[in-house]
Amino acid sequence: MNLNYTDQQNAFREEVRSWLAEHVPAEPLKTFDTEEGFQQHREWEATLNKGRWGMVTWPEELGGRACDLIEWLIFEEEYYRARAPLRVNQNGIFLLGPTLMEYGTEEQKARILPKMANGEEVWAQGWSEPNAGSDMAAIRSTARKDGDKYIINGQKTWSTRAVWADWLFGMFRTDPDSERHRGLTFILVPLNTPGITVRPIPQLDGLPGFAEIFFDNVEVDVANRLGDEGAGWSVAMATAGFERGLMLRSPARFQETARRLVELYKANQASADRDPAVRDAVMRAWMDAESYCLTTYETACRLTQGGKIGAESSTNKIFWSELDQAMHATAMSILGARAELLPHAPDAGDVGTWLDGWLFAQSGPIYAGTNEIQRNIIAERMLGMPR
Amino acid sequence: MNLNYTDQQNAFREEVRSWLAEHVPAEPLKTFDTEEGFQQHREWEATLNKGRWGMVTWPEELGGRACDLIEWLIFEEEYYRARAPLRVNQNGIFLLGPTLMEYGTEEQKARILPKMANGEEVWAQGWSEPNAGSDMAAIRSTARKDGDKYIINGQKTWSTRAVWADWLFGMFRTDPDSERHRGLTFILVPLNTPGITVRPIPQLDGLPGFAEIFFDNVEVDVANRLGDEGAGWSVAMATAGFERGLMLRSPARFQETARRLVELYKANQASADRDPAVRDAVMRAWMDAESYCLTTYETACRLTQGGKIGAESSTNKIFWSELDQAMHATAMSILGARAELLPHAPDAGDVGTWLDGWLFAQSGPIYAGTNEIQRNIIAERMLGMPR
Amino acid sequence: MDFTFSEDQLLFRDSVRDFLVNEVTPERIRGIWESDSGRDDGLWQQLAEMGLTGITVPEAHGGLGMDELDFVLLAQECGYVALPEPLVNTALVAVPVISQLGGQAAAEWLPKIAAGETRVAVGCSDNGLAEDAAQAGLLLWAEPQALYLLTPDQFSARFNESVDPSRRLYAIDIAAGVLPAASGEQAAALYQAVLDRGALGAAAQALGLAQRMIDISVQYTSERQQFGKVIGSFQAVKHHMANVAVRLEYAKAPVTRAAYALARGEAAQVAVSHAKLVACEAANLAAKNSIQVHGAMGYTWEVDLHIFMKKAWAMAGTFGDTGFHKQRVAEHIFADGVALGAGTTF
Amino acid sequence: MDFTFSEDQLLFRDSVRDFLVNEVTPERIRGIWESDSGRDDGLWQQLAEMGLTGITVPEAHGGLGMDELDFVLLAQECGYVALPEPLVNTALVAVPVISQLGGQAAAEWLPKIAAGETRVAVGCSDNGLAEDAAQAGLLLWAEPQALYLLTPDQFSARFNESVDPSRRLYAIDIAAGVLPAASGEQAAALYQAVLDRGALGAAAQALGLAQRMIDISVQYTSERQQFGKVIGSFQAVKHHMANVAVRLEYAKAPVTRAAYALARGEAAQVAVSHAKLVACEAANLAAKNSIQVHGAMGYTWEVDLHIFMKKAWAMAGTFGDTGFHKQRVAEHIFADGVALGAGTTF
Repeated sequence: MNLNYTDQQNAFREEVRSWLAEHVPAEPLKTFDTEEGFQQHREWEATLNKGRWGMVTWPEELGGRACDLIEWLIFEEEYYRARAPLRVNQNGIFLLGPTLMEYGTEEQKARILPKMANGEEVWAQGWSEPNAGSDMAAIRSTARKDGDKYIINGQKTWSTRAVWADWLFGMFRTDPDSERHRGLTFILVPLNTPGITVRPIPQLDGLPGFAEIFFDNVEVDVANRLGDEGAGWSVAMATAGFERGLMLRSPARFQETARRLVELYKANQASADRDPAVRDAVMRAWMDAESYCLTTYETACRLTQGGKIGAESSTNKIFWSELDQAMHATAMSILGARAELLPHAPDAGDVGTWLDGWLFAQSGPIYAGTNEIQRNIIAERMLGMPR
Repeated sequence: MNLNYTDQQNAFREEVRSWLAEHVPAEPLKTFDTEEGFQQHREWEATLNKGRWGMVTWPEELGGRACDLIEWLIFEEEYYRARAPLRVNQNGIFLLGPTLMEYGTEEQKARILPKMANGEEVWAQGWSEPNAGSDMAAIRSTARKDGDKYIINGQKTWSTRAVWADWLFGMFRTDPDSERHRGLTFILVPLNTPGITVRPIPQLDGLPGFAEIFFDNVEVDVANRLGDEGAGWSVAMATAGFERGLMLRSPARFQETARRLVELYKANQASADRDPAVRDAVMRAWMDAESYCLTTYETACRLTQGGKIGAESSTNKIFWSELDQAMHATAMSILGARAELLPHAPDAGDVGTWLDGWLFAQSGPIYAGTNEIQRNIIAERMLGMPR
Repeated sequence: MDFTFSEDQLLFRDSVRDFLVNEVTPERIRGIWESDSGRDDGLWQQLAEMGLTGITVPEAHGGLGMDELDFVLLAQECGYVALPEPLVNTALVAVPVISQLGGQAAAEWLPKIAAGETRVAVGCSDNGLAEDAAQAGLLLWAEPQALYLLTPDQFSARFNESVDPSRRLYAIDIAAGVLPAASGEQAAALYQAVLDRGALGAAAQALGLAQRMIDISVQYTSERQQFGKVIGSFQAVKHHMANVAVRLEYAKAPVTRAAYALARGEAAQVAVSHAKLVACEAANLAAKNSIQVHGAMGYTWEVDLHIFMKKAWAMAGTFGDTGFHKQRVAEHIFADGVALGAGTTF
Repeated sequence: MDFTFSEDQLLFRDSVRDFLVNEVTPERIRGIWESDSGRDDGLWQQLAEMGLTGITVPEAHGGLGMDELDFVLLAQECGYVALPEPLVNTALVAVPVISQLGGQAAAEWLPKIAAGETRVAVGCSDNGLAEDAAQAGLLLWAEPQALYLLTPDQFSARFNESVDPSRRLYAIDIAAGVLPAASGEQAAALYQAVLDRGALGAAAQALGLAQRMIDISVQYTSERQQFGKVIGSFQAVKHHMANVAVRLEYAKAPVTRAAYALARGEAAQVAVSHAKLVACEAANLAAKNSIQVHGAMGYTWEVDLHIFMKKAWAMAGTFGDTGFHKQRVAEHIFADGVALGAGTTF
């Protein structure tokens, strides 16, 4: 065990830090749940890609730096420290990207990954359907094979980024007689294909973070299938594993929130201390963010040495999503009467973006498999309790 | 609405207070989980009964005072304020007593209630069986009718007070072919009957608060049946209703614990405040105890006016048992390194009886139907959620 | 000792509930959100016609002459429908405070309020901003040392957007030369009254909001299927709702008791703070658990949940935030010589 | 950056675990409880034969010369079996402190400890009482300004009963004229070392205790039937256990990190306090949820649960209670100019 960074790791950190200092926009971008903000974030992806900082864990030939997990953690730390923009293409980068590298053909990788990397093609995800939710096995949208085409019909919902995205990846039922998780196929769909209708769904902040997507005899080349026909479930499970796993929520994000929470508390200490629960919650926030960082490093080190991620990774999402909710609830409590004000309200004072964060934090325990489902998984697969 | 006591109620309070001031033993009695303490408590019951304070809600002809619920609450407040002894015969007073009055024959009432009132006969309960627990419908002990006798075989467990008690009430399967909650009969059993073996079960504090009871061809007069043969389930449900409901946990107990917690906090404030969660927990304790008192008075007033206790009474047990646990956990936290010391340890200092209370508080969320079962009941019967 | 509402009070509550549930539907609230004024004059007139705007106005001034205790059940119903109109602040804060001021102010304004001619708004410097200031014919603005009754020409208002689109919040600037209606000790007492009464109104609304979120969630989870089962049949979903029900059940009596103390002119500060803390906590738990059992659906404007959730969040901070009320409780229970424990509640 | 234990460390851990689980059974612990001394000399000899009593004793003094990081995994295993013998205090506190004292003390005592000839006990004035003082051949007693190494003739011990019958606690009176082994600044530093090391030991044991309570509860609920089903199949029961698993999973790395800091001589106070707080919280949650899923059975001496639960409760208060460690965390994170946030952990 050695908890010091190597010289090489320190040098890497310096390189990231100075590039970001030079390139991170001085003005925060608009949210990518608006059209203008979406465009700004797309441009930022191109900037990142030009500096080869878009996908640091990707192989060099794909524009990445072949970073290992520790370097990735360092990159993330610097990225959050620098308050660099959120990644509009996270569906592509963190979910589809790794899946493509495992299941895609060479042709698919060559065609898709570079445009994903430079922000030219932003990806939406098409998992959920009405009345399916977290239950992917209940998917009913169909893809009927007709020569070298699939004819897609049905509906997807809760598709993040889909309002302005270019492509969608999702699962469709190719065997009409199949049930549950059999007979599903993983297909990539250009969102400008005739027959597709995208309807925005306003989320808690009123902006269209999600969309419903309707498919009416949409024709897609068979070449856009990822993995074998009928093997969609196992491809998707790998993707969902990436989603729940290490790659989606780097500790840096929560450590920065904890740091800002400490600052908010100190700036409002006299009024905050009237409620003794606040100080305790701030301390817990820091400790839990620190625990999350330490545990993630431990896992990353184990993985880089060839270890496997086990069932205990299901604890990950519960831990960070509850931490995120608790931190933002504490901030709301500190802000008191001001907590309800939108950031741009003229008398909002020091409320910052805590309200946005609070709204967003509500989704943490829900998406990518509700925390209730995660708890079932922990009990059954990690602890071995009876089904 | 009028939240002032009547002159009559104030006078009643004064009467209780002065009698208790005169009669409550100066030295705390030993715990009734020891033989000596059991005897002391039995004598205290006799003293209470002599003053007609043993069963204040019972009719006057049975040695009570026909108090309504408000007077009962006042009595309890004074009883806890005076730190009078715990009631060793609470199984009889609060559970069997009301059930007898509803289901017993005149002969049964005349034979049983006076001796219950004066402490001559202390009652144990015989609900649970091995592998049944809270699931009374899984009872397997049998009572076979033979002339004017029942021949009882089987085993009961978690029988509170049974180690030194005189009688037991419980349910037995009189129809051997019956299943679940059909074919059960409520029978009263003298514990000195041949064929009965009582085996103490040490509880968390090491003392025998519970016992297992083995029945080997135990002969009991049919006259000891309460209610009809095969109707045990509905009789028991009424008893369990008393247990969960208003009568078992008067607010006074929790308000006194909250008061002692405030005192403990103030006496140790400097060290307690190093953990800001403590002060918050103390405040919550006081507020929740106050909420419990207010809500209980509201319910009591509604009931005395002929209202019915509804499904919302299932919230009662969760509320007080979690409050009790939280208050004692807070006390343990304030006591720090001293918290683990038994009260009689020579250097225990001001630890008082918090540890005993903490151990006892562990049972609150478990007994009389676990809090998980209560939550199911609330969801299904009070909120109408699907089974 | 009688801790029950009268039959009359309960019947009136039922009729107001019926009215509100029928008239103030989520659809109508969405319409109000999209309107320029953010208020619905027709609705205000309907409330006036039922006597609600003047419910606490003395009969001599054209009102029903009822008190805080009569109104507290109705305030819960206002919460249940997330009523955007400032009825609770009117009945619980503005009218009693103007009545206390008495004289010319009472004679002039109370009849207009009772008749629904004037919408009155309440602001309090502890809140920072005043709700409905630009939509009202009269603004009652309370500061620790000055109480103002302001007509629209006497102040300017700057709109501040709340997470709850039902809440129209304004920073106000009082025109030069406008004199307070009360100052000094009288104003200090009225400022406390505004805070306590506003807090009670927020607490009562929080109870209604919590109940509505339970009802919405129970209905949603009783219909919605997942993994081949109605999700309301999952124990985790049931327990989320049961936990809210427990906290809500024990928050009701404290709110009633606080209303009683205010109505009887008894010392009410600790009772109000206790009530607001437990009621807002119940409502916030209701919000948290309701969105969780709604799944992704709860995160959208598609379902009605957020109408109630956002108001619940706002109630926690208005008319004294958690810290303010906890401090008042602490000052009471940690004071030397205070009587706590069994038998000290009433 | 390598946050993993070596193969050797893990293999050693596995072999110690096998030994402890086989030898220190609940039955043996119940036997120890009923013995007069409350300790088991045979067991201490077995530990010595495995090299464990001397694991952190320098090789020159007959030990294995390993460090805190080598031992921290074993301390968790000691918690897993609720080992009554003072192995953790010996290896993590007594031996390193005596080594730091060096000279005659080290030369005299370390070989005896390594050989299992002398059982050493550790006391700290912050705890008030000293565990095992009457069962030990040597008592290390730490006060803020004085550190004592006491032989049985140099102090008297008064027994104080703990809720955990495995813990034999004593108030001690040092005989007149006994001189401290260190005083002044040296003693102050060693006092801090005793607290930090003792706290790390408590934290590591708490992890093991939490894991054991999970294991016991999973097994119990997988066998026990109610309402016609195995109770472990109820979602509420599963979620109780999952909640413990989550907190435990994230308490492990902080404990490792604290051990690393101590082993490397880095500033360890904040790391130790963080580790103790989260580990003891996980263990206390494990106790609470385990007794709940055991139902009435958990409330008795019949099942093994209480052996581990009671020790978990005791761990929370020993070597710095929650307030002590929270205060140290607060002093760190609320200090002016401290570097917090992303990239500040290592």
